[in-house]
Amino acid sequence: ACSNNESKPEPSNPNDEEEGTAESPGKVEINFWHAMSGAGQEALDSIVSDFNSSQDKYTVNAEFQGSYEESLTKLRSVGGTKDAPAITQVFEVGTKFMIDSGYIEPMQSFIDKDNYDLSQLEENILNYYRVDGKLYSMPFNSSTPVMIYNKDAFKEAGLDPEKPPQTFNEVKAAAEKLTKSGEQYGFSMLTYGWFFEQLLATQGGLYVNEENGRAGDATEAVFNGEEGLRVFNFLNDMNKAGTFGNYGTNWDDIRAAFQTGKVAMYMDSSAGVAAAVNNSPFEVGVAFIPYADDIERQGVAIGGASLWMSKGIAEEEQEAAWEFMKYLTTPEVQAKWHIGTGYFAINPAAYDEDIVKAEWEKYPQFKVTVDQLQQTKPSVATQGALISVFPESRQQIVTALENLYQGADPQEVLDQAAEGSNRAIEIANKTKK
Amino acid sequence: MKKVELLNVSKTYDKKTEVISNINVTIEPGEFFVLVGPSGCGKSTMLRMIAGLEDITGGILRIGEKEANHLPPSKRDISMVFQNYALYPHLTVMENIVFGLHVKKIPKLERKTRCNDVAAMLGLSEYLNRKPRELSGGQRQRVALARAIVNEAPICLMDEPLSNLDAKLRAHMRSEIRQIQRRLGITMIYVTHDQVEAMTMGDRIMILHDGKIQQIGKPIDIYNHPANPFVATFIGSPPMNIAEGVMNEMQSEILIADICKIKIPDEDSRLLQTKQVLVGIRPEHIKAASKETSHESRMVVEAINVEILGNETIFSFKVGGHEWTAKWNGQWRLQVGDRIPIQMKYESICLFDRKTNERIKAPTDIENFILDKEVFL
Amino acid sequence: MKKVELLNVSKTYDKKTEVISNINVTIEPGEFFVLVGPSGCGKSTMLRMIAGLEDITGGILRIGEKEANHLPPSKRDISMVFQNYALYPHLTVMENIVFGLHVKKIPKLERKTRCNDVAAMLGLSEYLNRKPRELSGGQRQRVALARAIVNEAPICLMDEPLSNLDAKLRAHMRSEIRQIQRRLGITMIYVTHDQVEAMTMGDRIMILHDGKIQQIGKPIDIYNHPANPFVATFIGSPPMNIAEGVMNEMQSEILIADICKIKIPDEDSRLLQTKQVLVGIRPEHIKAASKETSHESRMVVEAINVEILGNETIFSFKVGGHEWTAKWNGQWRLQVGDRIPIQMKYESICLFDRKTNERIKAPTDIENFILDKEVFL
Amino acid sequence: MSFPKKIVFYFLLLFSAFLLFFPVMYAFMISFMTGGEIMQGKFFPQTFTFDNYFRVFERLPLMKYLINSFVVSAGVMIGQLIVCSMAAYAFVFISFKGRDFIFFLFISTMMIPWEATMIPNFFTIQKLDWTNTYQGLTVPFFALAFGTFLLRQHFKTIPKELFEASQIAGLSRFAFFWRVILPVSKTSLVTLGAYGFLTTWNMYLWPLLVTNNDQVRTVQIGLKQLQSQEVATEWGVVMAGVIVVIIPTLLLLFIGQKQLQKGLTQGALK
Amino acid sequence: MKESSVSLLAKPSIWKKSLNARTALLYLFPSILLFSVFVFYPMFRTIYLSFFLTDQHGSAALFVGLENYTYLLESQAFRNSIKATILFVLYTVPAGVILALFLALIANEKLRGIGFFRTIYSSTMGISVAASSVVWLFLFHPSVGMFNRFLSLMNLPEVQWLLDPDWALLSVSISTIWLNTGFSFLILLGGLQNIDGYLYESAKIDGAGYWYQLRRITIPMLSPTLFFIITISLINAFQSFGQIDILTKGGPSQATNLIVYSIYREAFVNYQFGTASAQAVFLFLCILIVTILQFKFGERKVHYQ
Ligand SMILES: Nc1ncnc2c1ncn2[C@@H]1O[C@H](COP(=O)(O)OP(=O)(O)OP(=O)(O)O)[C@@H](O)[C@H]1O
Ligand SMILES: Nc1ncnc2c1ncn2[C@@H]1O[C@H](COP(=O)(O)OP(=O)(O)OP(=O)(O)O)[C@@H](O)[C@H]1O
Ligand SMILES: [Mg+2]
Ligand SMILES: [Mg+2]
Repeated sequence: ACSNNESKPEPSNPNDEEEGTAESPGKVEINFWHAMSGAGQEALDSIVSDFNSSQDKYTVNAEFQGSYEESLTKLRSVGGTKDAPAITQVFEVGTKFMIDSGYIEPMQSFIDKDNYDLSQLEENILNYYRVDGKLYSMPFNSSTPVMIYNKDAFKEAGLDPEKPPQTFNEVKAAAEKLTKSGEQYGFSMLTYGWFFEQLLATQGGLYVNEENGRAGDATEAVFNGEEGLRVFNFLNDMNKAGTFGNYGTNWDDIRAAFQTGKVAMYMDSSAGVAAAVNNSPFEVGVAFIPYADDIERQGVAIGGASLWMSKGIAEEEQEAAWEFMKYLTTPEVQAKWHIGTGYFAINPAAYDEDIVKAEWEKYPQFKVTVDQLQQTKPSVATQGALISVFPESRQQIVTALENLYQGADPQEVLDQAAEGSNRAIEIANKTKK
Repeated sequence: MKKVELLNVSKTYDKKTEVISNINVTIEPGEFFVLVGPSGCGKSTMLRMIAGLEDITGGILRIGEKEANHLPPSKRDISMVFQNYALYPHLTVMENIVFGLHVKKIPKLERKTRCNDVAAMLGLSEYLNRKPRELSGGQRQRVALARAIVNEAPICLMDEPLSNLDAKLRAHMRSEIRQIQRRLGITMIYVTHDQVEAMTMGDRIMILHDGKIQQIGKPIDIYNHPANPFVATFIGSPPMNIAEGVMNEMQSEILIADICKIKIPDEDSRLLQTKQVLVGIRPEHIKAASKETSHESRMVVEAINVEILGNETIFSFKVGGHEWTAKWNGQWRLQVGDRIPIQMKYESICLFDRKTNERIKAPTDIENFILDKEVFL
Repeated sequence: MKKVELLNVSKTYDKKTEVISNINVTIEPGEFFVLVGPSGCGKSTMLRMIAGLEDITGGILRIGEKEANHLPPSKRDISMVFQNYALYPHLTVMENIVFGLHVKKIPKLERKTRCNDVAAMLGLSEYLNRKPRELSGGQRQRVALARAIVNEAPICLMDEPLSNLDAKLRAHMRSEIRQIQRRLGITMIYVTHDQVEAMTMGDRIMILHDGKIQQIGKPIDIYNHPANPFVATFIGSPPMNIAEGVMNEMQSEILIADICKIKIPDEDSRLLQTKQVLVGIRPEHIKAASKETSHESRMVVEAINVEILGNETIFSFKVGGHEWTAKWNGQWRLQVGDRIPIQMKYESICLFDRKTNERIKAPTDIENFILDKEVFL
Repeated sequence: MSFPKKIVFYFLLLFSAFLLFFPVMYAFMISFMTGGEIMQGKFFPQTFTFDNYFRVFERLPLMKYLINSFVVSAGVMIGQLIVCSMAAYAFVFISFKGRDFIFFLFISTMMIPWEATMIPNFFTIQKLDWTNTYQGLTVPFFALAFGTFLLRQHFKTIPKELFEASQIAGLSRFAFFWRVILPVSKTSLVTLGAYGFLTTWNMYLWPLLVTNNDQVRTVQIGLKQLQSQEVATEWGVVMAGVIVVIIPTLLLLFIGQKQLQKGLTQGALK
Repeated sequence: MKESSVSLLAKPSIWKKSLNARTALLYLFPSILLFSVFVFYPMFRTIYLSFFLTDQHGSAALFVGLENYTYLLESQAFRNSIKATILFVLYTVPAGVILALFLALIANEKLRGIGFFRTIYSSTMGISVAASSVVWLFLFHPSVGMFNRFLSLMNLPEVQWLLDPDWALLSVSISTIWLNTGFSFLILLGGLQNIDGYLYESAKIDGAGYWYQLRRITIPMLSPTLFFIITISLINAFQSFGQIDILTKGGPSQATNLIVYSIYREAFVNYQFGTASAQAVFLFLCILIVTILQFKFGERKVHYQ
């Protein structure tokens, strides 16, 4: 299907040129494909327009391409050609695919060329996108999971709102207390593979073999080992005890449940903290995600997406893209981004910006999310897994969770998920050129 | 067999104009009553009021001895044949025929026998399992008839049931319907706009025009004594010829369209009181002038169209502004443009008052034959 | 004005059965030629072959002097009126009329005058801006006619143009079409299944049955000398009565359906060679028996249906297995069940060979009147 | 109809209308609410503010999307009308060998799931270099089996004498098609047009695939852009978007109701 | 002379025949071209791909013969998809048609203001899948959704509309039925109005009541329209996608993972064109078979005038 990628070397599509005519002729124009909708798009658009007006050499066109999956589908068809956008935003699970795709120019080459100081960026975020010591893409919208809880409910249940539960057992116990039959569940978690990965990582558990896929192409899923089982047991116990509320796969549903007092504790993305605080008619607390009792907390892997630079486009376009990415990492921009969306600032210096300080004043909860990230112990587990068929594997986890909630055996569903992932991995490896 | 009575019945759809006004008529039990009139005169409306498919907006309808204004259709003891048959296209002939019986919860066995009887009577036995669309027009018509008959309702209403058939089948069905009605002795109210049907089928006919009754009576009486020019031209084919006439009191004669004079006999001189008249004469009463014809009553006309029909010849000519036709028996070798001497007898003409449209005089020399008198037995 | 010639023309749709076979006929310039026959006999097919709407699968068609088998319809110098008028529903009357002229790129001014002329001629001037759906059936028919006339094509084809009209309008249109054809002098080929139309309109008529020519000739000749029983019963209304007859050589008489004998005069004794015959007699030739009628040729029948039409009376009775009708002038007060004495004269009957269906004898006492002889001028 | 029967019918009518229109009414109400009100699950907003509408138009070039949607929908509509009517014309008025087979082939395309053909089609569009163009958004939908079927059914009801009459008048095939068939089939064309317009207006995945920027994007993508994945969605704004998006189609439907109904039934019956 | 006529006959007839075909082709050309490029070519490509495993770029990489199909037939997930699809069809088609029929019946009465109701009933035709699904998403919302609020108002237990695998398919079906009502309603209403009023008058004289007329006249007379709408609904139901994508994304527990959605996910998310294509071919065959069966058995009961 990619034979068409070598299509005619015509200049990129006519509309870009049209747009370009509005600008002064010397400007380099690049396209930036993203998947940010809603508030994210708003913040992104304003950053891009700031960049465009901050200098007069480059113009960036931020273009929405649908969900992450949809935009990746499109990228696959133009990747490596002149038609490819200079910058593409790809979700974290697409990392392996992008590295292998041959469409992209690793970030590292520009960093080396430009002597860019990477140390100013958050190490734990960079780790995810760094493979064999090479940074492949520029982190952009990064988030980690956190546990958000209802302080009022805690008080009501006789729990200390300032001391949220930390381990699986503590959460279970708290959930027990917080549950009011028919009105309020103690705990909930979005049925989403990412949270499972995180609960795995914080125990130091691996997702796939070959060092979580970072030492070579993974050949087998290992998430169905003891760490994984602990997570599933944890969820299963609460579900059986009736203290777990299932609100499905939709971010908005689980948030609404929390905000309307149907759930007292739930796992959310750090990017959702602000909205949770804003929209809830009660006091909201934020805590680290729980970990298994007998094990040391390892911390979290990041989620979200990063920006990739295309190969095979004009050099000055790559140049422009690099400039834009550098601009993105400046503390001011990151501060703005952090406030606008709730995603992390990849440049920790941003947290010292005034606007951030003011925001943190308003939402002290933000600090917890940053702390959690910064306290993370770097390891292959917390770096996150690299597999090319991640989306499919996540889907397997979702199904496993859903079946679990319907009363299936934890080990069984976990094994099924592993099996499904294995097949996908196998096919991917078989067909890899 | 029931009587149907309309007392001062009228109908308006839009509460402004009356489509039917002040109809008073009694249809006797067992009578074949034909409602005839031009298109749009209100025939269907009247029939549908009797059936209960339209509200009666004024007057009283009696069926049997009961007032029926507000009875639902199914309680009126009627059956109806619609102009387009209204057969259920998805049911077989048999199912169509017994549809009403089914509704009335008549036992299956009886349904079956009654259906078979009626089908046999109408020659439909072979087609009982066909769908209407597999039948010819005439057969469909008979199914519609069968459906009406099988109900054994004492009153049967038919709305132009033959208008979709070709001439030959029509002639055949005319006599068939008549025979069935006689055999069953039902009261029949039959709507048509075809005067031939009206003439040949009705015991009595009622001529409707613009929602008003023009005349009610036996077909022959209406033919012979039309109440007004409308009836005169509506009944009879080719229609009666009409022209304006003026009475000349001095010479006691009628001047027809300034070209022809007809002497009025003394005994009829009272007719001379009306000056402005309409003169009518039926085409078959316009005869060829013979040597014996007196000069005055003779007239020479120019044929503008000739139709030789094998057993009769029809030609037309102008009288005043009107096109008149004459019908002669036999084959006449006439050509368009031929000048033809004709004669009109005073006895054959019909006179109407031009103002009131009332008849002043009917033709008197009707060729009215009684078998016993004419024919040797 | 052009001649149309068919040489051995035949047509098959499915390459197996011939719908039309071996038609040979020459239609003269300016002639009004009527094609008549029962439904499905191939009339439309033949007309459509002449128009070029169907392929001719055998034989040659000449229009004027040219062979026209493969000319496209628009090159044949014809105009055509379709059974259902085929008016363009989205165009006004005027646009419909000039549609063909428009295609032929005739200048606008001329289009307009020609349209107005034709519209005036057909009484359509008031309706020029209406759409066809706003017209009555008769008016639509005239628009179709106008559309054909305005082209001034020398040949005009019409396929049952009147079959959708009611009786009155039909009679009127019959004479109108005839008059227009005469005035314009065009060659007209006219298809109908109505024998009255055929009789009254055609200069010559051709009777078609099962795709074969039954007879071609002047209407009156065909009426008087039908070539076979089919023609005899098809032309004339009510149709000729037919029954099986047997010749009795000994007594030189014909025995009709075992109930009636008719003496054959000596001069016609040669007819006795055929034994099995069909006897036909037209309803109007069945007369009431009078005192003078000889006993043998008298017959008493029982009326099974009576229709009094005002100026004539039609009654039917059984002869052998056949239902016969008789038509008498005037109003006869007959009742169903009356026993009526009738007579049939040898001169009125028509004989056909039962095997070959050929005519052996035509009626001789046709009521054939010539104006000059009968009428005093 | 008797009075009690009337009451029953009106009750049924009102009740059904309420149920059926409830979702739309609900969306309408939400579009005037603030985030808090929505989360409390109210039905009537406290005050009718147009904030959400302002925000929708502020956030997205919604006018541009609407215009694009209009151009694309109208384009598909016109394209379908031309292509389908020509095909239907050939199926009805020209007899040729293999006609039924080709017709069957056309009909069979109704059964092919669009999702199954989307990716190869996307590549085709790319090869043609039609991404980000109106033709890429419209041309693939010009041929429509349903439309051909609908028009064919209607053309079949046109008396063939019209065709013959025009042949005698000397009209060419195309002139007959253009000057007689199309004007005569107005209701069916309106129906098909409305159908094509509405379905195109409602497309999402395809316009997303073949466009990369706002230049020719349609309004349904805008709707998607209002919802976010990880970050909280502002429902009031989304519903305002929904209302803005459905209003033009609803208007079109209300105006063309009668015609549509007439045309659709003609197609439905053999 | 005969010879000449024969030769004259033979030559042009061939010429004329080919002329017809050529003209027809001219008119059909746009359709044929577009169908070939945008339907048949991709369809064949789909069939072709269904015999391969595809690489991460979606091109055929490894010929596996029928393996994709055998895998599918053995796969629990796909069997589940088939089940879900069949259930979905069973939920939506009969209920949707009956609802539309009911609406058409009550909207066919001659009452004042009926035009208003007709407009309302047909309105869902003008609402896009994307827009309406968003609204339904909100209606089904487990905590703030109208449905659950209504249930708790009535003191009934709340329902996890889209989260409970037992309910999810039903919920999606409800919104689908709503979505399709407008179109079905319009067509059925048209069908009803085409029934000759005389039939009802005749039945009235026979004394048939409302229900009897409905059963013995209306439904049989409406059968061609019903047949049409059932066929279209079936095809549509098999191809429903947008509402699934927005409402449930195939979950929970694959309960709403209809074949079309499964195709989409295989192709767009997992980039397994091979299996996606195999599923597409399978779906095509399903629709084809159902349609043929429908024509074969359904049409017998249909009465055409
Ligand atoms: N439902 C109706 N609403 C309003 N006017 C009507 C209605 N039905 C009939 N009319 C009008 O009432 C008059 C009489 O109509 P009716 O159908 O009784 O005529 P008719 O004598 O049966 O004619 P035809 O021979 O053409 O059937 C006509 O002028 C007609 O326009
Ligand atoms: N297109 C056709 N294909 C096959 N057979 C046909 C076709 N058209 C007509 N026929 C057959 O040819 C025969 C003659 O048909 P035609 O239409 O010429 O009859 P007709 O004399 O015009 O009858 P009518 O008076 O009913 O119009 C009929 O048996 C008919 O079934
Ligand atoms: Mg009437
Ligand atoms: Mg014919």
